[in-house]
Amino acid sequence: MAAPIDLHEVSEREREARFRTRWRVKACGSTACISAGAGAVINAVEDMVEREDMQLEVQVIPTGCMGLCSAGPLMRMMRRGGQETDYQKVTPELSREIVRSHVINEEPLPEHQLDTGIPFFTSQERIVLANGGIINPDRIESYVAHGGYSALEKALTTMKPKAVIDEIRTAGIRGRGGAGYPVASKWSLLSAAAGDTKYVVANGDEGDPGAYMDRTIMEDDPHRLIEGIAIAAYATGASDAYIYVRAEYPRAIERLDRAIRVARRNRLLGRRILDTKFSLNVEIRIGAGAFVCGEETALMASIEGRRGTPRLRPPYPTDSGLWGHPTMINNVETLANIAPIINNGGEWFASIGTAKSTGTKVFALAGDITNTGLIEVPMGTPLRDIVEKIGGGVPDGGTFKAAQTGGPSGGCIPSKFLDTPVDYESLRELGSIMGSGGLIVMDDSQSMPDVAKFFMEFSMDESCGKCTPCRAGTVQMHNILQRIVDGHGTRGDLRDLEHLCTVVRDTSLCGLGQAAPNPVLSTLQYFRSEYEALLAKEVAHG
Amino acid sequence: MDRRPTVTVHFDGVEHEAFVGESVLECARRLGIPIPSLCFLEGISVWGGCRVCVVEVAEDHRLRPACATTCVADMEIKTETPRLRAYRKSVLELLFAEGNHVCAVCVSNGACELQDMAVQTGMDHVRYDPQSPKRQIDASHPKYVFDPNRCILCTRCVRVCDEIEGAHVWDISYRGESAHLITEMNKPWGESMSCTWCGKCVAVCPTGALSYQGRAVGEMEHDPAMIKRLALARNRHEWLYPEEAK
Amino acid sequence: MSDTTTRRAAETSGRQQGDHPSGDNRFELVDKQLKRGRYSQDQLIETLHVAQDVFGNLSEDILVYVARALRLPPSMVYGVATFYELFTFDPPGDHSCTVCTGTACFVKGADDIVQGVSEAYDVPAGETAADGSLTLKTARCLGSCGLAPVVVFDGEVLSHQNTESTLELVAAAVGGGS
Amino acid sequence: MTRARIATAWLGGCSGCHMSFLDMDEWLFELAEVADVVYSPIADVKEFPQDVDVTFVEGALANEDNLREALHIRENSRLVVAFGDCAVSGNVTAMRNPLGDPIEIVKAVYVDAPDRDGQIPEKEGIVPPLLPRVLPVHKAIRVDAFLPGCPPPADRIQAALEALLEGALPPNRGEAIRWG
Repeated sequence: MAAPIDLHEVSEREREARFRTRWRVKACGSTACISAGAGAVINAVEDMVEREDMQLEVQVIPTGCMGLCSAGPLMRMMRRGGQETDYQKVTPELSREIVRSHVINEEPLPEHQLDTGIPFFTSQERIVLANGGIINPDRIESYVAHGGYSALEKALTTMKPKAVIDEIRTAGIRGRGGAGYPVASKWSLLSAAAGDTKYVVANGDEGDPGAYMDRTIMEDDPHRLIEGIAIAAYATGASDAYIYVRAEYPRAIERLDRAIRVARRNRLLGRRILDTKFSLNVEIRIGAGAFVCGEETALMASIEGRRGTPRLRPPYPTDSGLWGHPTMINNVETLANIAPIINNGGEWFASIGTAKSTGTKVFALAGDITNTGLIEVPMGTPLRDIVEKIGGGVPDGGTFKAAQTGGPSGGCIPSKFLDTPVDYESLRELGSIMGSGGLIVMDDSQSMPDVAKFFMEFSMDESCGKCTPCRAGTVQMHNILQRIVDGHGTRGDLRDLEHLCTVVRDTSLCGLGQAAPNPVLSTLQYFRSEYEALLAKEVAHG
Repeated sequence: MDRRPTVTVHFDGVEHEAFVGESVLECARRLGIPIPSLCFLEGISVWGGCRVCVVEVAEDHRLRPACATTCVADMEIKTETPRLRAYRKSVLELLFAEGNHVCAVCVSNGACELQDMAVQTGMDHVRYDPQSPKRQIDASHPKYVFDPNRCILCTRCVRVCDEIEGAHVWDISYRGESAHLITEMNKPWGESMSCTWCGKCVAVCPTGALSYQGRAVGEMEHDPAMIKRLALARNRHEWLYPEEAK
Repeated sequence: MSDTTTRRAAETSGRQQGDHPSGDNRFELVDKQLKRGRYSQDQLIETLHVAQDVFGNLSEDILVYVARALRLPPSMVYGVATFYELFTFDPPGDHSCTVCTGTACFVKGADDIVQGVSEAYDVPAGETAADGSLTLKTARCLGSCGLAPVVVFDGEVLSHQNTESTLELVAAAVGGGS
Repeated sequence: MTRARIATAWLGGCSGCHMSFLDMDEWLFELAEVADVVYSPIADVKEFPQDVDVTFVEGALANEDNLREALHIRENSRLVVAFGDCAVSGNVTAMRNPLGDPIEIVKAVYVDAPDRDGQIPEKEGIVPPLLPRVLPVHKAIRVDAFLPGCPPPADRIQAALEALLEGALPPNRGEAIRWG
């Protein structure tokens, strides 16, 4: 058996390597920037460095997401000693020009610079995304140099499993997947569960349209997830773990796969991790396109190779999960928070955010908003700060109409609630949910019944078909919404729609069905007049 | 006498004894308290999909399926409230709107659990639009007919074929509103190599979706209690069935 | 249903590679995956992924092959394969155009793009044109919401699309479009 | 006491419900004591009158005539009862719905099926155009009570009428609402 990685040594070596060259060029290689052409930019810079023999002068580092996707591809010039300059909307030609003028002539190009002093950057607090734009996701050394795996080492060598759970409890962290269940409670349940075989599952089946924080974590900081899983498994006595990833995220699968192999080679996974008695086997399982598999019992069915239909709870997974063994399912973002909590302590984490919603939350800002991208803010940040300060408000002279959170299970929050702090309870009170963190801003050109219909179509298509209200009820609600949007709806339709909302909400088997009416209920609550304005004047025939 | 340990539960405010581990539905049936149900079938696993048997439990705002809720001590169960009546009726309406249920021309007319549930839940008409799906009848089997127009996806046939007969001829394909039953690799039933012609699926079908060849309107009779008798024979080696089995 | 799906490695370690009656050696790649998964029944979805990568789509004989190898009832394999959106049963077209219809893309008019391509090439979303030239698909969310609306054409992700730009793109590869 | 004004109408149905109505036999005489049947396919009245207390509508809405008549009935009736399964649910009349566009069905029956001289029957004012989908009565007009059954047995019709004559709505619990 090979010796485990020496975290300290690797970290030192990596830090020294930083000062090997005068310049470091970091280019965002996340999916969003790659879509915008970052791959060609990275190639262009690497090419140029090689052709012009600047290897001793410049090192090119592809990194994870820097956050401001709408300004991508992003590139950061870092001079030894500190000075940093960020460039936006970089093309291959521009990248060459930047390197030439920055490195060779020492002249920055202000017209292409990105001002990192704007609130988008300064108002964030990054824990989960701390390594975004900084480390090279493909190199474990890069992660280690930024404190990676020190939390695992700390937990394994200095903490009893129970102490780890206590630290998580002190942190007060709640599940980032949507419902906000206290993480420590789940861990305690698994820890207390009987049996030798226990499983930890990382839920990376990020299905909410408009949310991509989990993908970003898996792609840009895969070791952070692995470290979180390892700590969770250690704390709960699990010996096997699965990472369930959507098939739509091939880069995440590829990077996680590599990261797992590298971690195993370095004795951070596998048998006798870091020469302790703790062993853990981690496997990736790939989804195949079913939103409902984000629901934990459906997810387990899918891991077992079956149709992803949810089953009734109880028994809860922590009593009887995968193949009947106790199983705990945590969201990817939740697990990404674990290492920092162990490193900095639960009290540090609890000091961020609000009393009941601690820590930070990552949001994917999109829609009718100036700055789109991934942001991370303390829980309880007012929605207005997110939309107006960080997001830069609605572009093109439009007016803010609503913010949609929680995807097809969430709701639309109107402008009068812009000052609401974003935390689990406040959003729920407004008829929406935190969800996985998609935050879509809509301007006054968007029709709310149309938006409700969009989400209902989603829920209808994604219903597994097991229970009657969700399978047939979503179809009926969609029909009615279609009629209303087409201008043929009647008062009776509106009444039936509202009744169906309560039927489907209260009688569906799983969270997907129970939450499917939320977009309708919340838009009816805040934008009822829009529905009424669309109703047909006369009695419709059928 | 049954000597299993018991717990005290309340059905609609009245105190009763429930066996430990017994489901709310089983207990209610034993006590003669009517709770409508469709996908539940004694002798096979619980599916919990039809949502007809929902009950209210204490302060839980969400309704619970009686078939899959285990009785625990001091549980306060409500089986009959205006809210439950309204919801059960809506679920029935959704089922009727979803398929093509034409009682007047159905083999199971008069001996249909779906029809009975409609009566029991007070469904006198369907508020929702009929989805009028286009579904092909499979009459390829020499002995049986499958009419998906009348299928409510209760999966009794799937479960009974897998769990009792061990053939697993049936399963559900696709999902959501497109979900439908298939035999083997979506082949005509008559071509199935694994079907043993045992007829259990037909016996347990709550509607006219599965029937014997050659039956005319109203001539079909099912025998869902067959599974309970089988289970008793198999698990408890009892071949002389208690009264309620028949 | 649970009994047949309990995790157990099938005792098929002695099977030979390439024993598919058709002699199609692509099945060897499927066999490799089956072996890697130790013929465990919970490997069904993984195996179907590999089979689809290899063959492009899941035809009936492939499903039967997988069912036999994993010792699963055919109806169950068919049920699982049809449950998941990403498995396709018909051969794909020469080119593929996937329009993201996630929330951000919806807000930015992705529906118009789908409708535009659909009408121009007479191909309903989710299907392949009659001449096999183009498959038009929609995706739930590609997670590139900052670049909405997003279109993926033959694997290339394209940001900030509209109907005209997408049609140009398709026309350049497929030709035509009316 | 004023005599109740009762009507029955026959839309897209087989008239079986009306046959069942006649099956009330001698009770019909009792009914005649307290009520007038002011319009019915089994009475010789051409125009649907005004001020009807209650109208029993048999049959679904299959064509434009049915629809027009239903609207007219609603305007002139205090109470409308959906009478029988076709009125309540579409029933047999609606079995064409899954087949889609009615013109395709008409073609199959009148053009493709006959050995010779197939043609689609159409004459304005005589053959009413089919509705795209057959509708149960309550999808077009407000319905006050439902009396399912194919046909509803005579005793159920009688129970419904007795309730209505008392000023109540027909029973809608238990066997009174069984379809089929």
